[in-house]
Amino acid sequence: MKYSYYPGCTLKNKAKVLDAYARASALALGFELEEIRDWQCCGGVYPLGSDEIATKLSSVRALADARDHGRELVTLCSACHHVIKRVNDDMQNVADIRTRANNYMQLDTPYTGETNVLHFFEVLRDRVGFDALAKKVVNPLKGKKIGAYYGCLLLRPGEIMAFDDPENPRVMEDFIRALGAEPVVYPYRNECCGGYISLKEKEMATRMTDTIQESASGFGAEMLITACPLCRYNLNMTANGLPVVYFTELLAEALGVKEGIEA
Amino acid sequence: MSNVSKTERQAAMIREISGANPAKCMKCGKCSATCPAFDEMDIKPHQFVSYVQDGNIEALAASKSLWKCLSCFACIERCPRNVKPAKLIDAARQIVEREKGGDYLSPDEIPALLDPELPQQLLVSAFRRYRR
Amino acid sequence: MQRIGVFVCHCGSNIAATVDVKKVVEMAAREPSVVHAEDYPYMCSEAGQAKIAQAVAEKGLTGIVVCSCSPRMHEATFRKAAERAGINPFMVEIANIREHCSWIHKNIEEGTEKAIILARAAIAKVNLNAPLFPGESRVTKRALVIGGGIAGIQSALDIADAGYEVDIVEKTPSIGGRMAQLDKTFPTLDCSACILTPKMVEAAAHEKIRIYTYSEVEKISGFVGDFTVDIRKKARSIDATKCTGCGVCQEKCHSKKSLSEFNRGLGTRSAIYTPFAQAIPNVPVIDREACIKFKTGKCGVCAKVCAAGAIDYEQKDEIITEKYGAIVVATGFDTIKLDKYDEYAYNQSKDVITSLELERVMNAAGPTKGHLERLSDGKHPEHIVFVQCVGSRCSDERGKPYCSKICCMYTAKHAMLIRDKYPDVKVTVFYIDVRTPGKNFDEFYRRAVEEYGVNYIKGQVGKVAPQPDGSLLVQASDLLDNKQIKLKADMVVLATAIEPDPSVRPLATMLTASIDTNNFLTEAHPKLRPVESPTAGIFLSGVCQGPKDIPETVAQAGAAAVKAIGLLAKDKLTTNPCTAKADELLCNGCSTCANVCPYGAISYETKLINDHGIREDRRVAVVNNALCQGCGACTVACPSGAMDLQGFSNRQIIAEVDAICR
Amino acid sequence: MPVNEKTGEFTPKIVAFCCNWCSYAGADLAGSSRLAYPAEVKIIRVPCSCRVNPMFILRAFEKGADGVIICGCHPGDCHYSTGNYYARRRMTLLFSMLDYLGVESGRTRVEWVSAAEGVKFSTTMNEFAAKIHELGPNVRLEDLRCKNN
Repeated sequence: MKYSYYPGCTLKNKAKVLDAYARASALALGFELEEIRDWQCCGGVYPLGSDEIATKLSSVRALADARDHGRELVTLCSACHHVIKRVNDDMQNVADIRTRANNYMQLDTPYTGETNVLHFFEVLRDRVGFDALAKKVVNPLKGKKIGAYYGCLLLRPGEIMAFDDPENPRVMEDFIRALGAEPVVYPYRNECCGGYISLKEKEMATRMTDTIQESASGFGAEMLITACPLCRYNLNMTANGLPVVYFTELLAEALGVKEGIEA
Repeated sequence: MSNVSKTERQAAMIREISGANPAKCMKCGKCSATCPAFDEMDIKPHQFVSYVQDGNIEALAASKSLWKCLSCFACIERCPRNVKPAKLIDAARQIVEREKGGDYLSPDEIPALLDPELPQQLLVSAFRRYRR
Repeated sequence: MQRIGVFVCHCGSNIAATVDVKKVVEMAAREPSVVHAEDYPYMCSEAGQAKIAQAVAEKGLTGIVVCSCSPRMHEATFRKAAERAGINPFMVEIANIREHCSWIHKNIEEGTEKAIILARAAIAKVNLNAPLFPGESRVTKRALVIGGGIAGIQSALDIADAGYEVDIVEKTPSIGGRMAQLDKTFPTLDCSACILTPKMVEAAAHEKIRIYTYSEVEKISGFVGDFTVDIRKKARSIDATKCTGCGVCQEKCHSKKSLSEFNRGLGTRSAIYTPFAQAIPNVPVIDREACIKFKTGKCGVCAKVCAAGAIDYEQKDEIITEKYGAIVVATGFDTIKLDKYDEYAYNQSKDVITSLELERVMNAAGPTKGHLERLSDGKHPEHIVFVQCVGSRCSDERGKPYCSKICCMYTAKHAMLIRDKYPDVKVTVFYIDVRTPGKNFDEFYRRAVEEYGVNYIKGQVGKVAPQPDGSLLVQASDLLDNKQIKLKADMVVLATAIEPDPSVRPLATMLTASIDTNNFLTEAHPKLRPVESPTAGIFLSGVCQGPKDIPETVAQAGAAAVKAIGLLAKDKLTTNPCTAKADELLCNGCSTCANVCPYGAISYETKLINDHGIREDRRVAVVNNALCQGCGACTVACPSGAMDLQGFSNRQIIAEVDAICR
Repeated sequence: MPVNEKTGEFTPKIVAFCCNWCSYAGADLAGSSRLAYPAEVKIIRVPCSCRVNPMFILRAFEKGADGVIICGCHPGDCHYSTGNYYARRRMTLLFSMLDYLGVESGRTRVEWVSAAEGVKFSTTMNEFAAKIHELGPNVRLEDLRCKNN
């Protein structure tokens, strides 16, 4: 099984491991991530203004490329996923954006939202299946108490992202369970880490990650996992906080394909 | 068009850019109960609506809240009336940024803000949010 | 050739403000067959009706057009007026120039032009009207009440007291409904069971009332005065004639882990159970999904311990078919599911409960025997937070757009009861508005604040975060203080929106009763006929029509009963004469019409037909006027154009189309 | 083409067939709630949407109507149990035939409006009228012999 794959800027730089572990794990699970050609940065944040078109075009280009290959489009970084999924929704449902974007793009076949956008977690849950994943685990992460950090971008707005219950999600907990570890549910797992505010207002962002970290360790978590390099960066700002790792690192470890990948 | 005041034009623009309808608000305050940046804001999320309705755009545009909203969408998710306070404040931010000199982040500031762990994504996002 | 009179109503200024009535009169007078046209401020008044009689007498009118409000308002009025004046009532047509014209258009030219066209259409139709004569149908003097809560019980008692037979059908094993689950009632703090159980007993003992519990309505056919209803009496697995209600079977039952529906899933019950101690009838049922005997074939302990030998594992569902003249719907409500509101952590913490669950917690017969305690660990709470409007007043997909009406009052009740019994417990209520219209209601709420020290905060809760120590952190807004606050609480009680019981949806389909987008049954008129369905013979009692508290429910139940009694008191009903009729000369007996008729009103006869001199036996369709309801499905299906609908004939409708497109 | 004499604008003729039990009552509710829709819409009351003979619609177009809409009870809520299902099937066939004849599909519509949906009635009529304005006058089926002038 082959999926089109959109890595995004950070996965080519600071978060290379997030990408490398994912690819290795995918092969171990019997599917392949094929990077789309000439992808461009998604912009990091979804342009909220209903009159912004140009800032959505890089997503449309990626979506159209996947469509042309007849594949589903897989993402890893929460921010890329959020932007691309929402632009896709616009292309499906907002006639004005669809028309104007296609006018800019001049594609051979206009893009109208045909591509299905999947986050890597959704591939694991809905395509591979957590039961099947559990069977492929060679190094069960027994005894590890892991808190899942979802953040905002994967979950909200719930209607469009349709990723999980935005107030009480479970996909990452199920994932942790499939790897043989013990998920720790804590209430701030879907609260904001501060996002881009951490560039100029470190203190404010730190106050927010402190709350998250404290909540997770209060419930007995020993580490946190995340899908987003920015969440990880922010969560690491908390002094003496729990270690934060990418979920793909745990996945690769459990599947026994971690060796040889540069951390 | 000359008899339409600037504030009226801006209020209309906010409605258009945001796609939100402030008239739907029932003033329940759930947005302000939800907002993780509430304490940092001078104009609170539940007040955005009345500022737009009263055409008090200048005050909204001058507020700190513009730069404190995290776009975490929690208020949008939980709003029982589909008012979307985050979109209102974001539209106000865009009105400011689309005017000359409205940028909140200058490339000159960047070197001092960098650290070795900082993900590229953060710079990209901040540029998108803070500048035209 | 008809002689038509046109009467244009001003309806005060309701019509006259946006329609130039004089102009309408002037233009109508020019239409063919119109021999009289006039306007009058209130056509529906005595004087207005007298104008019709006068014109009939003076001008010899044969048809009448009234340009006025909707025919749904005053068609009957004007038909009666025509009848009194000596014209067949079906020679009257209404041009709706109020609801469909003056009220929705602002421009007087536009309104006038449209009113003239609507008048022309009505005139064109009357030109083709023919006198029609209603038939008669009989009335079965028995009423059916669907739902055995306080609404159904009250309606049944009132109908029975008037001397008519009533059957109550209740889907659960006992009558009593939601009210039986409540602990106390506002604004008097009466014990709910203490005032309900006497009514339950009275209904059960009434010689005119039969109660079918653990039963559901399965099929309804017929029409007003003559409904035929199939009731499925589900197998109780108990012979009710033998059972003494001693309760030993429930004590000895080996399967005790089923969640108690009566306790809202907060406690357990045995597989053989009566839902609560005062249940009526006091006869248990076996939950076959939970029963070990039914699941494995082993066990059978209830049969062994039953001294009366009442246990019957072989019992089957039974279908009872009965005829009724009137049906009262009293299907009640449930609280909405809170799955989409987990910012309140309802699915994450046992200490976040709905108000109805709190009723069970506070009740002496409930899961905690009436002790107020955290359900997670049994700890005595120090602080309880109430959240109002959970799922009510929402315009998103998660909740309901309406106000559930009862929450403000029961929350004040809960707060007061808790502060009264446990003065050490702090109570905080988050509200958007406190809505207390009703006798002694606001006084009641003020007592909660002033005498019981309940802390009301204007604001909403954004998130409830369970804490490692078992407490709950409530993050909320205090709008009057313009602050975001975080409170530590032990329990959070959600004033959950109510919605019509889901059983009402398929029931409405069976009754062909209309239902609104929120699944509340629609009333025939929102103000003037609030307890009747637009479908004749169907009456609405309680929350199935809209959110209500107990006194309102009882009042409406009584009103619905009176309407039903009014119907049952008649020996005959006049039937709608606008029925289908086949032209024997055109009919070729193909059976297409009979296949689409939902009432089985069409049959075929072989008749001697004289077709322009050719006399031959032909198979032709014959409509039974008592069964035909006048929908017109057959008229369109008929390939030869033989079938037509009286009062809405092809020629009449085409005349209207022509008049509008002229 | 029907034209407003004063403004010279196209004022379409729109015929709405409304069933007595749901949609006609919905139109009444729109009226009593003062929910405006264009005066171009004229309502004909029928007992049920299944009373609407395709012939009536053809006749309307022939006589110069620019749009025809049929409103009935929501599926499952028909006062006569199944009438709206008949209407739906008949209209599907008729509309595809009209489409074949070159009558744009936007000129015909079936909509379910309950007695409680005054708002829906009004928005439906506004939308439908806007669509007819967009399509312009109907000339395809108009019987010129029927013209008065």
